[in-house]
Formats: sequence, structure tokens, C-alpha cells
Amino acid sequence: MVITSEQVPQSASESTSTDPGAPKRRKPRQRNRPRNKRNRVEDKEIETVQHSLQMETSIPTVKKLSGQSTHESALIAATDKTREQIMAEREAKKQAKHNKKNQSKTVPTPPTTKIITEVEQTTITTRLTTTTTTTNDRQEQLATTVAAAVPTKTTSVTSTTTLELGENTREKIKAEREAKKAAKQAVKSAKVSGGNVDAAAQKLANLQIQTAGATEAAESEKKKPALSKAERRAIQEAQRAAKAQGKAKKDTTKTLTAGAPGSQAISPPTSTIGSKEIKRDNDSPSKIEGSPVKSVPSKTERDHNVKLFNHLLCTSKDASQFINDPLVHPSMARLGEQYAKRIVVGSNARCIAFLNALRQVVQDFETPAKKEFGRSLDVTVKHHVDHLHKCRPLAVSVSNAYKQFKNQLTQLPVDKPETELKDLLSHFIDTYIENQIGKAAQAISGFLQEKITNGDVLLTFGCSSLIHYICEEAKRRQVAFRVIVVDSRPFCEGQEMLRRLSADGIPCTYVLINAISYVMPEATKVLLGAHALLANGYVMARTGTAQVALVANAHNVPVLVCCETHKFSERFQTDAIVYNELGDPNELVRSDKCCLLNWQTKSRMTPLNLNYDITPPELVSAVVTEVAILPCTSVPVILRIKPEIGY
Amino acid sequence: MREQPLKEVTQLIHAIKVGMVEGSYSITNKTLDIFKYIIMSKSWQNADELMRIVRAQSRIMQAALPQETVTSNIARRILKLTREEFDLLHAKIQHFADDSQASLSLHKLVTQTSESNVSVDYSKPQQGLREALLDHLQEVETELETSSENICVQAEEHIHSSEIILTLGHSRSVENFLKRAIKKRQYLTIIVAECAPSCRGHNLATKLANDKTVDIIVIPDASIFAMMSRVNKVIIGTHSVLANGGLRAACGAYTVALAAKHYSVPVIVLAPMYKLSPLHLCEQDAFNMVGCAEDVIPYDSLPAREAKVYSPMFDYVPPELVTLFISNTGGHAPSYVYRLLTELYHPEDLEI
Amino acid sequence: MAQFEKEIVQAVLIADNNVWNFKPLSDDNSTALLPLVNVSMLDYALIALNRSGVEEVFVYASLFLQNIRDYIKQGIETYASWSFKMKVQVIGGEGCRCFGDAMRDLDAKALIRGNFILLGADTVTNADLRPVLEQHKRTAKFDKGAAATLVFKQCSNNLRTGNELLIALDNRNDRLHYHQRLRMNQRETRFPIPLDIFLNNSSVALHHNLLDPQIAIGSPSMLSLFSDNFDFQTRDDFIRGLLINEELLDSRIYVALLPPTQYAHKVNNWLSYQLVSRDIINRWAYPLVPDMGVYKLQQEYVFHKDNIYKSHDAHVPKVALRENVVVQTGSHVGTGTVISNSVLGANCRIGKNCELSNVFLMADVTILDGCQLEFCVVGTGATINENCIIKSGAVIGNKCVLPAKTQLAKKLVSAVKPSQEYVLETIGPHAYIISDSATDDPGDSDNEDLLPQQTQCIPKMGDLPSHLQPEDSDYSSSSEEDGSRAPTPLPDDTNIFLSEVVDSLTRGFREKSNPDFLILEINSSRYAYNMSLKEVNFNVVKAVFGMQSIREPANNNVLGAINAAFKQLGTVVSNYIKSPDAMLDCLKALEDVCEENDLVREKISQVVHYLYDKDFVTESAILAWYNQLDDEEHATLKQSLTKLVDWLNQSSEDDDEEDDESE
Amino acid sequence: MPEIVEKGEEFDVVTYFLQLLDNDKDMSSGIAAIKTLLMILEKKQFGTIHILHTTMREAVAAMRNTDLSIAAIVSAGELFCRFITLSLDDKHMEECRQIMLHRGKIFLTKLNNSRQVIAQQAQRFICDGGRILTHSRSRVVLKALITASKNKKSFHVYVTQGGTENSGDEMIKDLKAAGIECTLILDSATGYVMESVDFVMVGAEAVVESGGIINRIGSYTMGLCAREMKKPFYVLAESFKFSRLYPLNQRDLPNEYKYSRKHLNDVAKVHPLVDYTPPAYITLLFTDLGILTPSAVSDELIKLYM
Repeated sequence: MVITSEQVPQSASESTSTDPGAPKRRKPRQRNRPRNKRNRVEDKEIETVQHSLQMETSIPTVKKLSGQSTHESALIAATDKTREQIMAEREAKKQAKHNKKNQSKTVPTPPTTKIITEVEQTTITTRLTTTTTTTNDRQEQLATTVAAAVPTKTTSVTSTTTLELGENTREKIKAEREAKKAAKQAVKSAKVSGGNVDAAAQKLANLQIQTAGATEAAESEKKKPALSKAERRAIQEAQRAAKAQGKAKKDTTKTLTAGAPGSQAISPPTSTIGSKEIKRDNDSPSKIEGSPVKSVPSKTERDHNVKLFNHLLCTSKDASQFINDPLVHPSMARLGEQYAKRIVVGSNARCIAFLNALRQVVQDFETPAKKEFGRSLDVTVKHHVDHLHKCRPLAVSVSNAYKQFKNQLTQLPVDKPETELKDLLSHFIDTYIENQIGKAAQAISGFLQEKITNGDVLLTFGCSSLIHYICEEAKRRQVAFRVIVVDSRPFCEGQEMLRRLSADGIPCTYVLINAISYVMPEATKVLLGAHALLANGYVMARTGTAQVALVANAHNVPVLVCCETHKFSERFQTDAIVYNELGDPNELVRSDKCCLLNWQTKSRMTPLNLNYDITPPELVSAVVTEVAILPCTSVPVILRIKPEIGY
Repeated sequence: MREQPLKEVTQLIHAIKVGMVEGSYSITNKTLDIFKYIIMSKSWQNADELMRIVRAQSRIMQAALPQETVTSNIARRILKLTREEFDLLHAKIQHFADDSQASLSLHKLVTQTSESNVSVDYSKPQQGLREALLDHLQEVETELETSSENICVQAEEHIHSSEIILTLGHSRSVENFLKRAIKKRQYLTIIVAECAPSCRGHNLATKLANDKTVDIIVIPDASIFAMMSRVNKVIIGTHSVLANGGLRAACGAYTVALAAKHYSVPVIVLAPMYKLSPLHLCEQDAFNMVGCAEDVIPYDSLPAREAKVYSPMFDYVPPELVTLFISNTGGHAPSYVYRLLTELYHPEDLEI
Repeated sequence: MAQFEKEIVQAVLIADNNVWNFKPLSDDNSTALLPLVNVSMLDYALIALNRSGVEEVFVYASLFLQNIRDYIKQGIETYASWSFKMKVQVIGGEGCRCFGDAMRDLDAKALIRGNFILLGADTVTNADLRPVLEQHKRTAKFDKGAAATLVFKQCSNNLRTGNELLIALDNRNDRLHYHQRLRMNQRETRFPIPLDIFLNNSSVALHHNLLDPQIAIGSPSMLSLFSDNFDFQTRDDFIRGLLINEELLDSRIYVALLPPTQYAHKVNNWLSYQLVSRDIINRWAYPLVPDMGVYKLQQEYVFHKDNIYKSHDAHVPKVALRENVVVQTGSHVGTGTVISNSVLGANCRIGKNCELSNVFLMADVTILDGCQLEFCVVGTGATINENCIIKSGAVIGNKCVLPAKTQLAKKLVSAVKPSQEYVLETIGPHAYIISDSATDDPGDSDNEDLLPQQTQCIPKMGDLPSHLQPEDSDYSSSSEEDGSRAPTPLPDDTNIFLSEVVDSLTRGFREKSNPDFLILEINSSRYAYNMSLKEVNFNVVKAVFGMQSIREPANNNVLGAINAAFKQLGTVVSNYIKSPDAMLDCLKALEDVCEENDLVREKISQVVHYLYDKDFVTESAILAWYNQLDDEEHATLKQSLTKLVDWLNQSSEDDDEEDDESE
Repeated sequence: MPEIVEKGEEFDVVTYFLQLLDNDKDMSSGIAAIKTLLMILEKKQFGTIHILHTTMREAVAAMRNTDLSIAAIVSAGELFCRFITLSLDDKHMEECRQIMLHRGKIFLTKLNNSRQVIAQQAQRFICDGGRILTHSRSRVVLKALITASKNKKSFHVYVTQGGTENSGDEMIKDLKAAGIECTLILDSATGYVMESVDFVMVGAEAVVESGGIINRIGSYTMGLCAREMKKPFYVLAESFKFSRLYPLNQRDLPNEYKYSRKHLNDVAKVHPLVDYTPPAYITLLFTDLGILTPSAVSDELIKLYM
């Protein structure tokens, strides 16, 4: 009952969800959006899962041994590690001091090699244990989400990611602890075989490099020279240390056993990749769950294809085919999902999202052994792009961005170290976003500002970020103008546009596209966004744009298409049918009492949901780009000089 | 309005307002019934009185439902009938033939003789007029009933097999027409624009889709232009036909016609005779009629309340965008509409 | 109750509600006849009934009975569209003072034979009530004690007109459990909801965004209930009474929500008057729009762009009308005058160079040159002389004559000199400013919905708050359309979150409730506000310290308070504070807390140490935090911590062991 | 009796015709022509129909020789001839002359108030707050506009100068007198103004069978602009201006239509006075026979002359 009672504030807050934010805000928002849609039942589920985990973590250590389900045991393993690591750490310190004390006596003889190998093993084992534990409880958690009625992917992501954080830190800590143990052993052996200390110190050092998080401990170590007091304590603690260490050993073994099944499941991976891999094949099932169960069985889909459009692949919504691909970076996987679900729409948004994801990929990229960075990265990125294309045909803006990125790759200097190259690339990405989208928008609105004057009535179609920006700008300049927002089913993006404009206090009029002849006489200018500008001067944009342009022409209203040059495309196209994108036909069904419902049963009847149409240049008065205000026909010119633009 | 409306009239008006009677066909029918009732009623002695009553009532209806032009069209028909019948009977009595259909024309202007230009005085009682009118009304009624059918029969003449036809919204005559076409011709593809916000196109699609041999594609209004490049013929219905051959059709028709023009696709308009109205498009505002804002965007979506939201019902389609009218009497070019009108109505009745 | 076949649908229409709110126009005529967009409210109600197939209507009036009688008669003569297929009877007596009396009277008259629709004459709706009626009948079949079905409309309107509700209902059978009107003036921050509602019912839904359009479906038992309990004065009394002693009266109330596509609103004061007028003019209440000939047989208006409704024979130049204007027949507007968002009654004459915005003129109003009116109502036959400035909710009574250059705001002006105690000021022979406070006994008006808080003053017209708080973005659908630049998201999400966490924690602390639930709550609100883990950690800690008990601890013993708090909530905190970064967040939070709470600031080192002892934070975390504290900004903090820190540095091991033991 | 009667005291057609026009500035040459012809009919005796016809033709020819643009005269003349032939039947010459005179009177009265009729029809098209473009001076248009402003419609009129003899100025003067706000623009400014006006409203000197019109030079340009800007192009013309002529293009237009008498011998240098606007550019014709589409015109003419 408590829960239900909670629903109200929650639902309230959900209805008032956060609204579009700057790109930095993007990721949380994307996670947030489908949440609104999600039914509350399974919302609760997730939380309970979460909560159960947390509860168990906080169970006192006494109960731990009585672990029944693998899930709990795994958790317990995890938890008591969290406890132990503290101790272990401390031991390690003590050991370190110990060594320092013994330093004086030790005789330098280098059997380093053996020790090092030993260290390696230990670390690897730790990896395995940690990973396995994570897998275990994750799978558990997934199981529950599966039980929950179709959770949308993003929720499971949120939950998993939140867990991840926890996990990661836990891993780190464990790793750290193991490292300490290793160090200790090393030192012991060193002592036995009179191994020299610099070696040990050395090892510790590179251990610390491997295991992030151990650093501050290391700091403390380094900071502590052999203080007399410390030494004395160290001595008196020697035997307690021994005891503790024994305990530590014990539960490592335990964890190892616990982790065993999981560990052979995965091929023993190299450190970073390994963890990532696991993360992936943990996410995948959840995502498969998450992908909405499209009511369209593929066969009915087939014989309901419109003949004219057989050549167009109707983007199949079957998530699995593009999710469980081990080589796809999670960020890309997510992006793909968002493309497919139309969570990220609009060529600018798609482009930016893509670039951000790309940055991630670059950051996490590791050159395989004796491969050349640029090449191998190119290969991976290519793979990712293909993946995205599978999810939804690439936007021109994206493919352009990708092209630019590629030739950036080719121009990479060879001598520089990898990290530097990565920085180079991410810097390139930033500049690209900045110039091609940010600056371009400013330039374009700059051009348009003198075109928007008092008493103007702008007519716009659908929702274009650019045009919204322009209107904002004009409003800021206290121009007295109003906007007619023309919208069309099924996308109804105009409603969003309307929301933003009236939020800026711009007086608006809102009509559907077939009422356009009613409002066109008032309009003084028509501003249109574009998806792409084709090389033959045709404008590719959200379907309906051409109609608006047509009617505008019939009323002698000038039509301005606003389009950044990064959306220009080399493609030639003369009608909307050769190349287009088919949306989900079910979107045309209005409500459950709409007679179009279950059209699949009707023979030979198909709702057709085209995404784009092509506006012939004669209907467009001018294209406004950041370069200049141009006639459509001079697109090729821009394309020719394109490389010089921006950067 | 000085004249008191008849009870039937008021009820009909209310019925139409509430939406119990809809569709120009049924409205016409009901109106016709009312006038029939008037004629049968003993309330008038001579043609003049009858005409006055008819005028009054139809004026009332016009004032109440300015959008439903069919009512006044029917009234005009009745008036014309009365005149003709009267003249006929008149002529029978004193052998004087007046070219009844020759309205106010240059010819008449010239040939006017003193006696003919003083208009016939309808006030003198005329026995047998009522009966004559009634059986003439019968003809009109039958014409009305068969009109849809008569339009359908012409389907074969205009549609060949494996054509791609685009239509908009849901018009009764179009539906029958297409059904007929589907029966006669194979491999048709019919593209139906849904015609938001009412989306009556969906109904049409579902109605047509029962047939196996035809492909039905339902598209949102936005993709009309995109699809037009593949369409061979546009077939639409209309609410009424104006004097210059323009249309007052469902909202969106203008875009369709324009797109058709752009791809030079013939636009065929199905308009039974009773939809021809001798009006011209004057002030835009009175011409149109705006529906409920709620249909377009939900009231609860708060920004909507800041903005002005229109959902107009009609579009004006200028005659040059129309290729052909198909009425129950056959096909006509838009430029010929004026002629039909002069045949249909008496010039003195144009303003009721 | 079991119905025989062919029962005729009856409806009861309660005229003259909220008389008080429409002073002074309500003084000399019934509020039911108050024109709204030039059509009297009674007509709207009647049409609504007619449209939903009601065959017999009883208009129940107490004041100005005769006027209403005449009006109905005349309506039937002029073929008002409600007069078709619907029998309208006016009943009522001077005796009846309130809604309750009306009901009792009806019961006595025994006119109602079956379930009936109960409507206020001030309701404007285009809804079809048949389905609701059906629903009521169905429920009546199952539950013989179903007294009434209240009809509400969901409305995310962030403007309070006194019709907003908070209800709790059983979402399996739509049974009403709790019913509370929302305050008009100051917003509630919390709603006390009796716990047993949740205890006794397995599933309860709370609706906090409902609008009460004063529509209800009544069973015959409803009337008898009224006659049985004489304390039922208003409809709200009735509801309250039934809810309180359901089993006693053995009758229950049900709720039906109108589909979102149907419009329904109640005009109970000038504010809602303005609101509804706007909606009607903007065609939300279609077909109840001026140009559809709502109640006359003939259409009176021609609809022009920008929602301008102009009567055929109104001599108004196009340029004078800006937007959302209705001009009745025979009105005349001088040159240079600008009108927007206003309604002009019949035969209004407006002089030159006036500015009218959001002005509602009844019939035969004369406004001379150079006046400026906004947000005001001018009664029938009133005259406003040159260069008056009237604004912000002033109401000019019928037949008032304002002298030239009058300046009014928020005042009610009446033509006739009313009984002494109201009059505040006399501004003219036919203009007396009367008090607008409804402090006197509201009983003298049919206080059907006089809410306690309304006794402060009559809500006035005014600039409607823009509906666009950034947070109500119902469509993120294409929000991604936006590249980089969108309205920046609301900042205070975190604050809301924090406050919620504080609430739940304090409650948890007070009620010693199970930490699991607290965690659950926090998580849920976390998801609601979409907090990152970091923020959560931060805020949770902040919340703990933000609790009442710690902010003003008993005899300033902070540590004690903290200790107590953590005893109770330790699990909660530790649940969030696990990783080193979490600890860092935690400490950062502490940092913040110090800013606000000086008690804590003094004791900071102890506090930190306490946390360290209790293993919430590790030594390393503290050190890291300490290092990242910058010296000038947190000088005091730093130096108060130094001791602790270097103590840690050395003596870490010792207390380490203690910890190990204490584990 | 023999036909040599009344050959004396020559009744001079032209002078009569011209003075008719002088007396009444508002009278269109067409009406004047018909008046004159009627006068002739009255004044003279005709032995045979043949003679009658010849005299009529002569008279028309004479009037054509005057300096006014002849389109209207021609059409009116033709109409009158037609009128005669139609009304002739095998009665005695004298009595059918009486009939003719009688009918002629009716005919004339009808023609005289035709302008009024047209103005009435145009009313509903002249909307409040509209902007109208008209070409130089046309009496019908003027009447229409004035009547409109009389019933409380406010609108703005753009008037083109109308070639060399600035008849536009007169138009402006008249409009101003009627209290209608108006602007005089250059003929060459047509294209510029067209964007802002609601519709174009011009008179006509003759309406030809195609449905096109012959009107003062510049109308064609205006029509073209209107079409380009998708503005309605309305023509106001009395029915006696319908003439049986089918020009294919400007060149095909007979010279005596285009040029005034004195220039006819060499037209190389001079400007034409009128041009031909094809029906495609005309939205509607307002005539005393009703509001016609261009295609309806030929219909009328056919009905008359077949």
C-alpha cells in the first residue's frame, strides 16, 4: 500500500518530466524518457530488485555463510570482500613497513622474473573472481527484470549501470587488495631468497598502475617512510598480520570456487576488454527483453509491403539482431537502440549523439597487439557504423560526420603515442560538433535575422532545432513576429516545436498540414528545416515539407530552407520513392477504436508511413547555409568547396 | 427573419446541428421531403404564395446552416419547377410559348418585346399546378436516389486496369465509384489520404479493403506529394461545386489538387447535380468553417492553450485545378458548370 | 435501482449558484442568466443536457424565479436549440436557501423517478453524459447503496479556480474514498490523507489534478439521503457526510472521469468566467462556440481568422479587432479603438481611441472615447465616460455610470446604493464601490460551493499565468530533435528530490520504520527525478543532516542527535555510501551541511570522526577529501579538521584494529 | 410612297453622336452609338429593309470615323443591326419601324441601368479592408467602387495612370470625391503593386467571343501579372460591349481597334491604344447578364447570332 500511495507523487513528477537539455544532459534524459512511458508495475520490480541487493549487502557478516541461492552467495562474496579489502589493505601496509624495516639486512640478489609471473597470476585470478561475482548477481538481477513485464531497455540499463558503479569500485578494491597480497607474497619470497626491495617496490608500482584505485593506498605507502613509531607497531603486529592474512587466503579461495562456473563461461580475457565483454553479454539479454514486442509478425509484414516500396528495407524492430554483437561498444549499442526507437531523431541530434558515442569508442579503444592504431580503430568504427545503419539507415549528417572522422584517421600522425592520438581525435570530434552544428547554426540565424522583421508571420513545418534557435534569436532581438506551426500525423513533432516556441513567449498558431491553405495567406515567409540537401538541389526533409513548399509557392510566399552544410549530400535523387525510409505503419493507427486497428488482418491493405520527401528546387526560394544564402542549385558548388568549411 | 419557421424545418435544422442528419445526400433528401410537405399542404393558393413560402423557409435554413448549401439548391430547384409548371399550364391556356429556359440573356435582351418583359404574374391561381408539381417532384426524388448509382456506372469509362488512384478522406460517392471500379478492373492500387484530424480516410480504406483484388495504401496527409509522382488519377468528392467550377471540398483537397497539378495528374471530381450551387467565392472567412481545436491537439497539452489552433473543414479548390466533373448526368469540364447552373436554376432565384 | 423499459432520462439543474462571487451583477438578476460569451449560462447547461439525450429537465431556482421562468418560455418560443426533444420545467421556491433544501424539496415533490443527471447551471460542457449514466446504472446494479456518481474531468491546469480536487478512489470499482478541494489562494505543500484508506483498500489511486464541473448522476436514494440528514447543506456536505459514515447510511459515492477529449468546466467566479470564455472563444468547447448558433436557430456570427466572431450587422472595422473577440449585433466601435480577447454584448457603443483587452461587456454598454479597460466586466446598460482607466478584475454593475477619468482596479461597483455596511466609497450618483469580501454569512447565497477559503475575497480576473512552466513538457517525443540548444532543464529537480528524501527520512526516523522501505522510497523518488548515483549519495547524507532533529537538536547536543539519527538510519546511509567516491560525496555533503548548520560546523571534526568510527567513511576517503578542500574557502573547516587528519595519519592502525574487533 | 422623301435637311450622324457624348460625360460611346442609331431610325423613312440596313451601316461607319476608340461603337452597332434583323418580320415597313422604336426604347433603358446591375453584382466581391488594383479609368468600375464605399466598406484602390492621356488622374479625382482612399501608380508599377493587392478589377471596351477583352493598353500586362501572382482578375463590362470578334493575339487585332483614325495610314511609329487580354487571364466577367466565366461569353454571343 505504501507503494501505491507513493505512486501519486511519483506519477505527478513523471508527468512533469525533465525536458530536452543540452547535449551534456542528453544521456540522462534519454534514459529518463521511456521511463515515463513505462508502466509502473515493473518500475517497482526494478526497485525491489535493487533494494533486495542492497539489503543483502548490509546483512551482518555472521549470516553470510548461510548463503542459499547462487545469487546471495555471490553477493555475500562481494560484500565480505568489501570488508576484507579494508583489512587486506592495512595488512599490505604493515607488510610494506615490514619490508622497509628489513631492508637494511637484505642482500641484493635478483630473481625478479619468477616473482613477477607470480604477481601476474594472482592479478588474473582476482579478475576472474571479481568478474564472475559480478556476472552472477547481475544475471540474478536480470532474471527478475525478465520476470517483470517487458521492461524497456533503458530502465534495465539504468539499474545495471548503477550496479556497475558499485561493481567497478568493488572490483577495484578487490584488485587492490589482491595486489597488496601479491606484493606481500612477493616481498616474503624476496625475503626468503633475499630478493631486492627495489624490485618489490617496482612491482608494487606497476601493480598500482594496473589496478586503479589502489593509488591513494600506494600514496600513503610512499608517504610513510620508516617512522620509528610505525616500525615498532609494525613489529608488534607481525603475528596478527599472519592471522589476518590466513583469513584473507581462505575467502579468496571461496570466491574463486564461487566464481568457477562463471569463469569458464568466459574465455580468460585481457584485463580491460574482459570486464567490458562481460558487461556486454550481461546487458544484451535485458535489452532483448527491453525491445518492445512489435505486434507485426514478420510474415504479415511481408505480404503487407507496399509494392512500390519493396526495395526499401522496413527497419526491422527485432532488437536481438543488432544487440548481441560482442564487438559493439555499449555506447554504440545504446545509440543504435535509440535510433531504432526514434528516441534520438533529427539529423543534428543524431549526428551529435553519434559523435559522442564515437568519442566513447575511441576512448575505450585499445589497439590490439602489434596493430597500427589508426587502421584498427578505423575497422572497429566501421563495424560500429554498420551496426548503427542496421538499426536505422544513417542520417546524411551522420555519414558525413563519419566520413570526416575517417579522413581524420588517415591523417593521424604515426609517431605520437596512443593517448595523444585519442585526445587528438576527441578534440576533432568536439570541433566538428562545435563548428558544423553550433557555429553553423549561429551563422545561419545570423543570416536570417535581417530577413525576419516586425510583423512577419513565419510558417514552419514539424520541429527543427535550427529554426527554433532562429526564432529564439529573433525573439531576443525583440522582433514582433509570430509563427505558424504546421504539423502532421503521425509524428506530430510540431507539438514539440509549439511547446518550445510558446515557452519562449512567441505567439503561435498551430494547424495540421491539410489546413495549410487556410493559414498560408497570412504567412509572409516559410522557414523549413531539412534532413539533407541533395546534390541536384532537391531538399530531403520530413515528409510534408514538399507540400508546404508547394502551397507556399501557390500563394507566392518565399520558402527558405535552413540547412547546415554538414547535411549536404552527394546523392542525386528526383523522387521520394527511390530512396526513403519507412516508419512503423502502426503509428498511423490513431487509437484503439480507430478502424485501422489490426489492419494486418485486412487483405492487401497497408498503412504507409514515409519518413522523408523530396522538395524540388523550383519550390524553394533559397537555402540558408552557414556559408551564405544560396539558391538550391548551387549545392554542388558547396559540395566542391566543402572540405574547407568549418575546420 | 420575419417569417416563422415551420416546425419541420426547425427540427431538421436541429437534427443537422446535433449531427443526427449528416452527409449532403441525406440532408438533401430531408429538405426535399419538407418542401414536398409544403407543396402538399393547403397553405398556398397560387404559385406566387408557394414560391414565397419556399423562399422564406429556405432562407431560414440558410441562415441557420450557412454551410449546407444543398438546402438552398433544392429550394431553387423547387422554385424553378414551379415557374416551369406554371408557364406550361399558362401556355396551355393561352397559346403563348415562352422559351422557359432562356434566362436573362443577350438574345432575350435584344428580342424583348413589350409584353414579354413584364414578367409573368404567378399570382393568378392555376388549377392542377399542385399535382403537376408533385409528380415533377417525384422525378427530382428519383434523380436524387439514382444520382450516386448514375455516377458509379461511369467508373469504367474513367478507370483502366492496374491504375494507381489517389483519393482523400471519405466521400460516399467516391466509395461507390471505386467499389464499382474494383469490380470491373483488376490490379488497381488505391491510395487513401487519411485526411486528419477526423481521419475518415481510414473508414474508406477499411471499406474498400474487403476486396481481394485491390491494393489499398493508407497514407498520412503529409505524404500526398511524395506519392503523387506515382499516381495516375486523383478522384475526390466534394462538399459543393461553386458557380465558377471551383470546389468547396474537404480540407486538404487543395493540396491534393495542387500536387496533382504539379505532376500533371488529372483530377476527377464526383459531384451529383444537387451539389452545384450558383454561388461565387467571395469573402474567404464566411466560406470556411472551423472545427474543434481539440481534434488537432489535446486540450491538456498546455502550450496548445497559448496558441491559436484551427481545424478548418473546407478547402477552396479553384477551377483550373480540376480536370473533370462527373455528375449523375455525365462528365463536364469545369468551364461548363455555368451552363449546368443556368439549366438547373432560374436566374431570378440565384439570390433566395 | 431496477428500471422498467423506456424510462425517460431526467435531469435537475440547480440555478443561481455562487451568487456571491458574481456580485454585483448577481444583485439584480439570477447568475444562471449571466451571459457567458453572449449566451446565458443556463443555455449552456441546458444544451449540454439536451446533447446527452435528456428528455426532462427541472430547473431549480430560488432567486429571481420569475426571470428564469420568462427566460425559459422565451427560449422555447425562439426555438432555442435545447427546446427540441426536451421538456424544461422551472420549479423552486423562495424558501429554499441552499442546495440541500433544493434536494429535499425535489424529494418532497417526488418528481424524480429514476437515476437523474444533476447539474449546476454554471456548468459548461460539451460532454456526452450518456455513457456516464450507463456506468452509474451498472454500478447501481451491483451496489444498491450507490447514491451518486460524481463526474470529474482531468485537467493539468496550474491555475486554481476553486474547482480543483484531490480524491482517493478505489481504482477497481471507481468508488470514492476521499474528497478534498484544493485551496485557491495558497497552494498546499502536503495533503493529509487518512491512513485507513490505504489500510482498508488494497488498491487506491489518488488523483490530484481533477476538476469538478459540478456534474453528477444521482440515484433516487440521493434525494432521500438529503431529506434524512438535514445537516447536508451543500453537495460537498453530502459527499463528506457519506464518506464519513458510509456504513451508517449504507450508501456510497462513485466517480467517473470524463474522457480527455470532452470539455467540462464550471463557472463559479470571475476568474473561471474569464478562463471558460477564453476556452469557448478558442473553440475548445466545440460545438459550443459562438459561430455554431449555440442556442439561437440562426447563426449570429461569422468566424474570421484569429478567432474573431463578428455579427453580421455589427459596424466594426476589421482593424479594430485584434484577436479572440466576439462582437454581438448592433455594436459599434469608433476609429482608433483596439480590442483583443474581449466579448462585446449586443448594441455596445465604444468610442474612439479606446483600448480594451480581456474585457467582458454585457448588452447596451456605452464606453466613451479614450478609455482603457483590461480584465474587467461591465454590466448591462452601464456607461463609462471619457478617459476612464479600469483594470485588474474590476466589475462594473448594471446601469452604473462612471464619471469621466475614473480610475479603478480590483473594485466592485454597483449602481444602486446597497445596504450600508458594504459601501466603501461613493464615486458617482450611480456608482458605489462595494466591499468584495465575502466575510458575511454566505448562507444568504446558495453556498453550494462556497469554500471556506473563498471567504477571503472573490477571486478576480487577471492575467492568466502562462501555462508553460518548463517542467510540463508532455512530449519529450521529439525532444531529441533538438541538437544542442533547448530550454535549459529545470534546476530544482534535485531540491525536490532532497526535500522528499528529507521528508521520508524524518518520517522513517520518527516512526522507526523499516530502513528497507526508506531505501525503497528514496530509490523511487530517485528514479522519479532521475538522479545520478552521485547525486543520490550526496543528497541522502545531506538529508540525514538536514533532518529536523539535527538542525535543532535538543539542548544543542548535535552529536547526540546525529548518533541517534544514524542508529536509526545507519543502514540507509551505508547502503548508499559504499565506494570511496561515495564516501567522498558523503563528505562533500557534510561540507555543505557545515555551511548551513553551524552546530555541525563546530563539531565537524567529531562528526567526521564519528562517521569514520562507524565505518561510513574510510580513512583514505577522509584524507582525499581533506586534500581537495581548498584553503581559503574552507579555511575554518580545514583547520578544524587538521587535528583529526594527522591523528588519522599516525594512529590509523589502532582504530583499524578496534574496527576489526568491533566487526 | 417613293423613297426620295426626306432626303433633305441632312441629319448629321456624327455631330449628333459627338454632342451626345459631350452632353453626358458618363455616357459610354456604345450607348451613344445606339442612341444615334435609334435617332436615325426615328428621323428617317426607309422604303426597304435593305435601305435601312445600308443607312445603319453607313451611320456606324461614320461613327467609327470619329476619333474615339471604336471597339464599343462597333459592338453596339452590330448589336443594333442584329436587333433590327431579329425584330423584323414580314409586316409592313412602317409598323415594324414603330415596333422597333418601341423595343429600342426598352432596349436602351435596359442598357442604361446595366451599370447599376453590374455594380450590384460586384459588391460581394469587394471585401472590407481589401486592396484593389484597377486600370486607368472605367466608369463601371468607378460606379462599383463608389457603391461599395456607400455601404460602409473601407478599402484601398490603386489606380494606374493609363497611358498618355492620364485618365488615371480623373479616376483618382472621382474616387477621392467619393471618399475612397486611393493611390495613383505608374503603369509600369503594376508588377510591383500586384503583390500587395487582393484582386484586379478593370473595365473593358469590348468583350470578344473568346471571352477575352479588349481594353485600354496595359490591361494585358496587368492580366499577366495577376496570373503570375495568382490574384483574381475581374472584368466589369456591359453586355452591349460583347462583339463578334475573335482575335488570336495582339497582332491579329484589327488596326482600327488599335489605333486612332489619324494614325491608321502608318502605324509603325505610334502606340496602340488598346490591347487584347485572352480569356485565360480573366477570372470572372461581371455583366448585366450576371456573373459570367469567360467561357460563358461565347455562349451568349452564339445564342444571339445563331
